[in-house]
Formats: sequence, structure tokens, C-alpha cells
Amino acid sequence: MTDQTQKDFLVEESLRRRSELSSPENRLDRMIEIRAVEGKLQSLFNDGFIRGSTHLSNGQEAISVGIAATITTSDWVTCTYRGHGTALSLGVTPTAVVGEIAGRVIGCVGGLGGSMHLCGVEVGLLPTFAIVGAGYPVAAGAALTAQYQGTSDIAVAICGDGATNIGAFYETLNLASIWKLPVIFVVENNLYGEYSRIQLTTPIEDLAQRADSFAMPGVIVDGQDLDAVMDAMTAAVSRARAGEGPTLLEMKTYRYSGHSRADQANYRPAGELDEWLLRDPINLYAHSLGISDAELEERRRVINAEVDMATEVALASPEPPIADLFEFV
Amino acid sequence: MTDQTQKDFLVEESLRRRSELSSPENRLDRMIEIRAVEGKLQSLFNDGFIRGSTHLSNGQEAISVGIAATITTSDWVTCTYRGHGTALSLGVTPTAVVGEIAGRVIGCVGGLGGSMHLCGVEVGLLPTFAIVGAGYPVAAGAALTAQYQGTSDIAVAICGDGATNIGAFYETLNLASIWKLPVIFVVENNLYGEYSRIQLTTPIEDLAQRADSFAMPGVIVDGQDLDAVMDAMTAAVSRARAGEGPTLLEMKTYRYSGHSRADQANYRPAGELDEWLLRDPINLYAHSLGISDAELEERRRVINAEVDMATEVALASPEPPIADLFEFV
Amino acid sequence: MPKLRMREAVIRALADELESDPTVILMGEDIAEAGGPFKATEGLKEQFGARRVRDTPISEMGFLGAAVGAAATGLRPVVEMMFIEFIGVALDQLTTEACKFRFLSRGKLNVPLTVRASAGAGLGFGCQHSQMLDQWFRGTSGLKLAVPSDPQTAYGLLRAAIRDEDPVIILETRSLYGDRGEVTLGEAGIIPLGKGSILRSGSDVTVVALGQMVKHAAAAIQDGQIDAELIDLRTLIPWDRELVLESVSRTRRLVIVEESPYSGGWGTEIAAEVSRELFGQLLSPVHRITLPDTPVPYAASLESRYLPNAEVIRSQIDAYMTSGLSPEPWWRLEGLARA
Amino acid sequence: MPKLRMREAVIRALADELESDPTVILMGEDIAEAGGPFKATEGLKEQFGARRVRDTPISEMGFLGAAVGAAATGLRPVVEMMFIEFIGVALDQLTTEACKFRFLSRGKLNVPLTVRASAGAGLGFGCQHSQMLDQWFRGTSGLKLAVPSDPQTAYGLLRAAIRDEDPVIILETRSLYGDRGEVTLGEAGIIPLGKGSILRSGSDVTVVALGQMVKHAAAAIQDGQIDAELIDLRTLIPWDRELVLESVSRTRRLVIVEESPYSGGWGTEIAAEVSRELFGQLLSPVHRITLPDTPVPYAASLESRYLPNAEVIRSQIDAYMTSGLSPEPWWRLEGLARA
Ligand SMILES: Cc1ncc(C[n+]2csc(CCOP(=O)(O)OP(=O)(O)O)c2C)c(N)n1
Ligand SMILES: Cc1ncc(C[n+]2csc(CCOP(=O)(O)OP(=O)(O)O)c2C)c(N)n1
Ligand SMILES: [Mg+2]
Ligand SMILES: [Mg+2]
Repeated sequence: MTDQTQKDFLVEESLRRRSELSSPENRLDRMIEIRAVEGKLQSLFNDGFIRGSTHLSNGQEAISVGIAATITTSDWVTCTYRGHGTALSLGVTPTAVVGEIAGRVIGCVGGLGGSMHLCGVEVGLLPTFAIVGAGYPVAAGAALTAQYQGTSDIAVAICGDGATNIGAFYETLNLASIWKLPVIFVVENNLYGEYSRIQLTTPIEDLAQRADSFAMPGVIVDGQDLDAVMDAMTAAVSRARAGEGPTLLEMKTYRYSGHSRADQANYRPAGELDEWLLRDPINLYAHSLGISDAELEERRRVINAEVDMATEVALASPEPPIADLFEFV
Repeated sequence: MTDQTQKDFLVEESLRRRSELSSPENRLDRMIEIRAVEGKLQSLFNDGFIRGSTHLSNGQEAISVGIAATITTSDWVTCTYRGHGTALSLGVTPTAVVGEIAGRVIGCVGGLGGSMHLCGVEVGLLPTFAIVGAGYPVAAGAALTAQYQGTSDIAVAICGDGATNIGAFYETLNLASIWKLPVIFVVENNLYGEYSRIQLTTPIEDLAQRADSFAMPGVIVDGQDLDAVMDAMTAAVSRARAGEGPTLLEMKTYRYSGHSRADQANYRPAGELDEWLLRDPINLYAHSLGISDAELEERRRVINAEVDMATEVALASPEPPIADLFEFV
Repeated sequence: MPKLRMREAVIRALADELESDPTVILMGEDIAEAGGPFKATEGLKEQFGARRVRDTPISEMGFLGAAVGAAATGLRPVVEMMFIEFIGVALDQLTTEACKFRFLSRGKLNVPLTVRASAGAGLGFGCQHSQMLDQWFRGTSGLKLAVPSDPQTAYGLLRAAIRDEDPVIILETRSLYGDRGEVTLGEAGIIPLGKGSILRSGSDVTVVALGQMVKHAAAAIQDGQIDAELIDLRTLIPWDRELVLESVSRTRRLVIVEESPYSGGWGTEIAAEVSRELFGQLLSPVHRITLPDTPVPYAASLESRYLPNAEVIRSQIDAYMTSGLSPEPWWRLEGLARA
Repeated sequence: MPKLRMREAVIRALADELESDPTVILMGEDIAEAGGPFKATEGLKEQFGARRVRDTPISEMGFLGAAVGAAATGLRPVVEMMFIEFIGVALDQLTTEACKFRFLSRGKLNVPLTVRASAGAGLGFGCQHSQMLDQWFRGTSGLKLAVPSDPQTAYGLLRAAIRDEDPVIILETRSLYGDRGEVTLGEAGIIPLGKGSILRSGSDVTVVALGQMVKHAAAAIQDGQIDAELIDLRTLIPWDRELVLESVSRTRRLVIVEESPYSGGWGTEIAAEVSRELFGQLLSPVHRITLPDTPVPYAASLESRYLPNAEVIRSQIDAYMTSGLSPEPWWRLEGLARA
């Protein structure tokens, strides 16, 4: 395959992967896939295969999959540097994600962007944002396009708890409320912004409350429970599509790893991680589907093997040619 | 008098003027003075004597005087381009205010700043801010100095209703709350931001509510009633001095004039101004002090004459020498 | 050809683009109901409706960012920043986000966004409302910046900006809004970005100016005693290298007139490039006439010295031509400042 | 003299100033408990307490602005901007507020504020976390900007910045944090702002560099085959005019090595000024070695070409010396881009 055919194939594959999420089993598999890809990324980093930074979303997979499963490919999503889960859920392939982070031409941005800048225009993923808060107003703008053009499309902005302390968050909520934009603000409250526990930076506990200042519904959601995420999203999506305006969804969740690759997360109280592991989104969902531990293991095995293969394909792809540096300015 | 002696005199005079506010009659007179100075400024502008822009605070005098009367000269205040009332209340003399706006060396910034940039370091007024929202974090910083140095000083940030839609507002409230800074955020809700009625830009009515997102008390105050302003300030000031943290005070008020000098305020519904004039802060306070209409007229006459004289002194002062352009960079 | 004020030319450019392209929308503070603080959007809300001409809350990060998102997904927003200083609270969205979208999507997305801002000194607005601030935008790949000098360029550059596929900033010198001039409307009136214009041909010295300095530079040389070639740069980023180099290769002398500080002013880039490309061919060093390195003062007497006027420009050009050297700026001659 | 990594030199500078002046405080995201994302504040909270070394929420406008207010009223805050790009959401507080306070109080107030930020390319952080962005600060009167090139300059410039009475930004090139070198501590180690340093004397060409380019420029000429004089500029705003002019007046050739784009890069200002002051005395045009006008690419192979390295610098200097002309940059030679 030429690089171009390869790329076209990946786009088609992204769309197909997205459509798969209508099935519960596939949603489970996608969560497993995210976990597998991130495990792979961590070891590639550890082995010095890839450089820069990386921000794992392990523990938060239900949110990514729940969002992707409740919106369409013509809806737009803005997300942060912690975007592996979102990209994979929306449909971007493991090869395109790993390829990007390895700086290969097969990557979803052809190796120009890197770990913090995934993108999947065909499945609605705008280039992910490495500046905290920057994705909020951009999502509102995407929602404005939909509202203006009279389509029923919506936009979703995904950010962390720490990002609710930055000005752009408030300005966007206000604007979205005044203009009744079809946009959903998803706050992944994983209790930490980098190495700081939320209590050290934020004087309230439930961030959903911050919607009140803008006469906007703010909903607290169990982010470890895929069904709860989907229910909350579905309600917010219908509200948005019906022209009733924006919603803020606070997803209570946890990241299992540190903030970025070097971080051992020693600042976490002992036992906290273990407690959250008891409510692992993959296990919870598998059980709710009546899937046995053995079957779950088998699924993990299969998916891990697929991710291994995808990684090989990604790493076999060349680095981008120097002309690419100048072509997309 | 040389310019320098003139200036020293004005500084002393500012301090004296500030101390006057302990008496209710003087507070009344100060409100009358603000109204008089702004009337003078408007006519100087109309006559082409002075240029640039100007933002009158007529109708809002009780807030300015109420703030100045409840804090000390070692407390710090940040204020906006709509700062005549605040500057005069804090003690800056009419000569220094008019002189600044006329671009004269006798002005409180020696004619370098202009209408939007009054300043009175000796009475705690930091250079006023022409960028909406910019004064919020600076006030928090002044409060941090006090907290750090263990003095009982506090800071007050004064902004408009429209300014509660800008990011710096929220970032500052959050920071002030987390750090329990001795700062008071005063929102002069005069129902308009430039030519836009608040409903067109802000989806809630009571801006005090916006304190909730930061676990901060938010209090609605009748901004036309000097006693109410002083009561609310006094409570917030003691809270701040006691180390209990920041407070948001929403002062309900109204500006009688347009946003700036050219604005005829045609966007206001008929009758709205008239209704607010019924609750004019000067009249209300005069009545509460048992001062008759005749006596009030007499006070106005005397003060107008003083302001006329102050204006003459200001206009007799020369423009600043060119060396000043380079001396304070 | 109608005679229009510059602010009216802006209105016409916006109206013509709103008319010809249904994806064009306008946003900004008080631009709709009130017609804009400088009346540069007057009547557009009445003509095109509140759906297309939108008032915003005071949230520069919010609405500039929303414009970025809208532009990336199918609209062509034109944002008004009332004073260019206000982008100091929202620069991220323009330079770090919008200008990176094409790159970060490997060409799949682009951001056809226009930011109009009033800018410049001369009207007594004080030091936070009187700057040009083009330096904030230099060195950002993917960004263009133009500065009209009269009603025609205001019309033509703005239309070109709105049609451009990438982010463009137009700095409208506030003091020119009331100036009148004949304006060619329609397609013929559109002025391509990146192209300067020779306003007067001459053979002894090239004078390059931008924005309101064009008018003052023109006045400075209008008596014809110096045979100067006057170039209105029109677009600063990217500036018209070919035109300037061609002109200076003939005149062998260059004076740049900038509303920009001596240190870090935009003329340094042109001076550097011309000195490099025409090394050994210049009769005199490139000379820059700039603002002093100070905040913009308020008092009329100071502000009028702060901003180069025709008289100062003339005397500087005279000194340049006579001495063959780059004369010192007035503040050095008067011993007021070193830089 | 201890041998320290650059990040350790930063810690020592901060500790020494915290020690010697009780009004010095530090603020930034994750600088206290966690010791800083680059460990450039490690141990300081333990040593000086949480009152003086403060973690902040993610609110650049909020905490930078608070630092401005604190500085104006009696403290000497040192703010860490984790990556210089983040000041894109808070530029207003530095350039439009802090740098105007002295002027707007007619000298009664000043803002002794230091902003430290990590900056620069080379580590695979992608296009929103790899820029220098010094252009955002040029042309702002009252502001200084320095860029250390090694542990000693990191120590010395930072201490000078904290003692300065006005706002100073220090751009710490991230890729140098791990570099080790001997550091003179104490008063003797303080390096005045505004002064460059001749690292190697030479008579055929002056090479001016800044930040991590100093190391690469030094490597490029280390074999001594070219008799180059190497200047580490150290402070970019204001740059050391006297030193550079004196050197170039001897060598009559100048090469500037910049981690800054070709268009709008900081070298334009030096090139303009040198071309003006030494008009007729230069043997060759001033030559700039810069970044291309593109975003910072991620892939290692691209990023390593994006950033000038010793080899490229050497071959450019060779071409410059041989031809007597300013050679074209590689992207023009390879037909990849015009600018
Ligand atoms: C404006 C800005 N400030 C700071 C940073 C550095 N930074 C990157 S991620 C992060 C923490 C964000 O925390 P949160 O919003 O909770 O998201 P999470 O990483 O937990 O998903 C910080 C401070 C940044 N990228 N942008
Ligand atoms: C960041 C910024 N955006 C916009 C402006 C222009 N502007 C000046 S005053 C004003 C209205 C402010 O309204 P409000 O906060 O209600 O204060 P008021 O003028 O009513 O006292 C606006 C939009 C500005 N100065 N700064
Ligand atoms: Mg978090
Ligand atoms: Mg208001």
C-alpha cells in the first residue's frame, strides 16, 4: 500500500470503528483497546522508542467511549492533550494514534503533531489542545456553525477539573448560554490537575455547580459507569439538538497513572488508587453485560494482540518527509 | 507655588479629604462634589477643552463614597476607567482629577495618564485600569502583600457588571478564595456594559450568585443607599481583616449618563432613567440625614463654586514637559 | 466612485462580503445593536439580521475562540476587537490555536478568520488604548496582518482578508476612521494581501510607510523638493519584499516611517532584509523614523510629539539626504533618552 | 565552584534571593509541593515554607496579575510560567498592566516582578510547547528579557532579574535544564541585565547567539579554523548594543544565530542596527541563521532539522566567509519555502 492508500484506508477504518460502538460488546472492547494502547505507549516511552510527553487516560475509558457512542461523526469534539481515549473512541485507529506519537507519517497528523495533538477530522475530532482551556471556546464555535447552518449537529468540549479554574471556561459557558449553543461541556474530574489535588486549587467539590453562574444545567455523573455516562450524554445531546442550549456534565473519575509519563504520582494518598480500581470501568461494564472474568481475559488477550500488530504497522511507517514541515503552514 | 510644592500640597490635601469622610455631612458633600466634577468634565468635553474619552459615574456616587468611608488609606483599591467617583472619594482632589483629564502637570498622573488612568498612591488608589477585568487580579495581589506581611490591610477591586463575563474575574475569585485573601470584589451592576443591557450578555440577574462557584459569600446591596453600602462594606472589611477571606458585593445601581462622552444612551427603555432618578443617592442620603431641599441646594451651590475654582487651578497648570515622557518608563 | 469615510468603507466591505457569502458572520462587543463603538458596523445588523451580526459579552477569549471554532467548521467569521490591546487577554486563541490548525490537521482544516481591531495613537485615549501592537503577531507562521491607510485600502484589504483561507488581522488606525476618499467598490476594489503600492514614483529615496504614517509621509514629501518614491506597504505580514527591494535597488536609499517603537519596531525587519539583499548598493544606511520607546502619553502636547508628523518626517528625510547618514531621532538629539 | 545542572542553578538563584530578601516569593503551577514540572524549584517549599513558595490553580491571568499587584505593593514575586506559550492567556497583565505602572503613577509605583518560563524546541513537545515567543515581548517599553545559555547565566541573570526594580522575563531553554557546568555563586555570580559576554575572541567574524544556540554556535566554531568572536547576548531586551557594535566594528562581519523564525526573528533588530551604525564598514552583509517560518514539528527527524545545529551553523558560516555574501537558508536552497 502507498502511504496515501494506507491513509484512506485508515479514514474508512475510523468511520467503521465508530459505527461499531452501537453494540455494547464493542463498547467494552473499545475500552479494553484504549487500556491496551496506553499500556503499549507507556512501554514504548519507557524503552525510549518515543519521546516528548504523554498523558494517559487509563481509568477514564468509560467517559471517552460513552461520549463517542452517543454522538455522530458530524458532531465536533474538542479534547485535551489527554486525548488517547477520546481519539480511539471516536474511531481513530490504534495505528494512527501510535503512529502519531511515534512521529510517523502514518500517524493521524502525519507525525507533525505528536502526543498532545491528535486529530481525526473524519470522525469529528478537532486537533487536540495542549493549552488548558483552549478547547472550550473552539467547541462553542463549532456549535455556532451548526446552529447557524441549521443542522442538528452539536459540539462536545472535554476538559479536566483543573481546567475549570481558567478564564476561558467561564467565558465560554456564559457565551454558550447566552447564544443557546448546542454544546456539551464535559469535565473529567479525575481529582488532580497535574500533581495538585483538587482541594488545593479549587474551593468547591462539585464542579457541576459552576454551571449555575450561567443558568445552565450542571449534572454530576458517575464517570466509571459507561451506562451512566451514556444516559447523561444522551439527555444533554437531545437538549442540545432540540435547541435548548448547553449542559455541563461533571464526570467523577480517576486517572490510574500519573499526570504524564515521568510522574509516579507519589502525591496521592495511600490506598486511593486501590479504591478506585475497585470501580474500574472495564470491569464494571463487563459485569453489567454478564461477561465472565475468563471471557474478559480472552478479550483482553485478543485485543492486546491486535494492538501489538497495529503498533508494528505504526513503527514500520517512515518519519515524515521534510517537505511536510512547509506544506501545511 | 512651584509645581512640586503644589503637588505636595495636593497629596496632603488628599489625605485630609479622606479623613473627612468620617462625618455623614461630609459624605453627602463628597457625593455632591463628584456630581459637580463630572458635570464640569462633561461640559469641558462638550466645549472641546479636553479630548479622548470620559466615563461618568453619576448615579453611582454612594458606592464610591461608601467604599472610601469604610477602608483606610493603607488599604489598596483597583478601579476602572469609570473612576472619577472612586478617586474623589478616596481623597484625590478635584484639581488633580480635572487636571489629569485636561492633561496638565498638576493632574494626579501629571497628565501622562488621562481620563482612564487616575491614580492616588497616597490614598491607596492604584492606577485605574482601562482593560476590563485587569484590576481584579491586581487587587488580589495587593491583598496578598498585606496577608504576607501580616498587616491588617485589605484590597478592594471595583468593576462593572459586564466585567463579570471576563475570565480574569473568575480566575481571581478562585485564587482569592483558595488563598483566603483579604480582598473585596465590588461589582457596580449599573445594568449596562457599554451599550448592551445586561440581559443581552449575561444569563442571570443577580451577579452575587457568581460567588457560589468559589465558596465565597456573595451579597446583594442597594447601591443607591450610602448606609447600605457602608454596612455591607463594613461586614466584608471585618471579614477580610479577620483573615476569613474575600467577599463579593453586588451593588445594584445605575449610571445616569451614557457609557462614555459621545453616548446618548438611546438604547435605554423610556422611563428607566426617571425611575432611577427617584432613588438618587444624593437625595436619598440628604433626606436620611434630615437635610432640607433648600439646604441641599445651598450645599450644591457652594460645592459647585469650589469645583469651578478647582477647575480653574487645574486648567491654569501647564501641560507636562517632554522630559516627563521619558522619565517614568 | 462614491466618496466615503474610512469607517463607511469598512461597513461597505463587510456588507459586500455578507452579501456575497452566506457563511460570513460578524461578532464583537456592541457591533450589532449599537453599530460599533466607532460606527464601523453601523446598519449591518438592520440589513443582515442579528443571526449574522452578533453582539457578544465582554469575553475576548470566549468570542475570539468561538470564531476560531466556527471558522474551522465552515463559517467565515469577522471579529471586531474594539481596541487591539484587548487581544492581550485572548492572544492564545489566535496565535497558538488558530494559526496551528492547518498544521495540526495536516491540511484538513483551515481557519478563515478575520480579526479587525482599531489601533494607533493620536486621539488622547491613553497608554492602554493607543498602541499598534503589531509585534504581538510577528513571527507567527500562518498569520497575515494588514493596515489600511485610507478608505480604499480599508475596503479592499478587508474584503481580501475575509476571502483569505487563513487568519488575517486588520489593524484599522482609529484616527483615520473619519477620513474621506473615493472608493472603488466591488471586485475591482479588492486589494490583494501581501502587496504594497507605489503612491508616488521617485528616484532619490524610497519611503516606506504604513497606516496613518502614509498620510504624514505623503504630506512630508508633497512639495516635490525631494524626489522620493512613496510606498504604502498595506500588508505588514507578509510585507512586499519584491516591491520594496525593486524600489530601493533603484533609489539606493530607504526611509521607513513607522508607528512602532524604535526598539522592536517592524521596520527593523525591512531594514535587515534590505541591508542584506542590497548590500554594497545602498548610498546611505536604511533610516527608520519611529515612536520613542515609551508608553503612549495622554497630554495633547506630548502625544503630538510622540507620533511622527509630516514636519518631523520631512526634517528627518532632509537630514538623511543631506548627510548621507541615518540621523539620530529627536529624543537622542535632545538628550532625552538613549534608545 | 560547584558543578550544577542548569535547573539546580535556578534553584540556587531562587534560594539565595529568598534567603537574602524576605519580600521575595515564588508562585506557579506545581512549583511548591511537586518541586516544579522541570524540578527547577525542587526543595524550595521545604526550605522556605508554603507561605513563600506557592502553588497556584491553573489561572495564568489570575496569578500573574496577583504577582503584578503584589509587586506594586511591596513584594518581589517570581512567577513560573511552565511553558512560555501559557502567557498567551495572560499577556495583558504583563505588557499592558505591569509595564505601565511606573508611567501611570508618575514614578510612584514600580513592579519588581520576575517571570520565569521554560521555552524552546528540541524535546518533542510539539508546536504548542516548544516556542521561544520573545516577539510577544519586544517593543514593550519597561520590560526586560533575558535568556540563559548555561548554569552560570541561569544563576546570574535570575538573581539580577529578581533584584531589578521592573518586570523581567527569563526564558529558560528547557533543553538546557539538564546541562552541567561550574557556577560561581553569591554576589560574584550575579550577571547584570543588558550585558552580553564575549565567550571567544576572534577577528574575522562576530557570531552573536542566545540561549541554546550559544552552545551550538560554540560547537560550530570550536575547531578554530574560523577566527570567530562568539558573543552570548544573554539579555535580549535590551540587547548589548555597545558590545555587539564594538565587536563587529573590529571583525566587520556578523552572523546571528537565532532560535527565532526568519520572519520577525529577533536578529532583525540587531541586523538593522548594525547595518545602520557600521554602514560602509562591513565586509559582508549581516547574516542570520534562523528557524524556518513554520510551526515546531513533532517528529524527531523534522525537529532536528527545524532547530539549527552545529553542523548547519558551521556550513552557513563557511559559506558566508567564502562567498562574502549572506547564504540562503537551507529551505530556500532546497526549494521548500520562499521566506
Ligand atoms: C494555560 C495552561 N496552563 C498550564 C498548562 C500545563 N498543564 C497541562 S495539563 C495541566 C493540568 C490540567 O489538569 P486537569 O484540567 O484536571 O486535566 P487532567 O490533566 O487531569 O486531565 C496543566 C496545569 C497548560 N497546558 N496550559
Ligand atoms: C478586555 C476589554 N474588553 C473590552 C473593553 C471595552 N470596554 C470598556 S468599558 C466596557 C463596558 C464595561 O461594562 P461594565 O463592566 O458593566 O462597567 P461599566 O462601564 O458599566 O461601569 C467595555 C466593553 C475593554 N476596555 N477591555
Ligand atoms: Mg484533572
Ligand atoms: Mg455596567
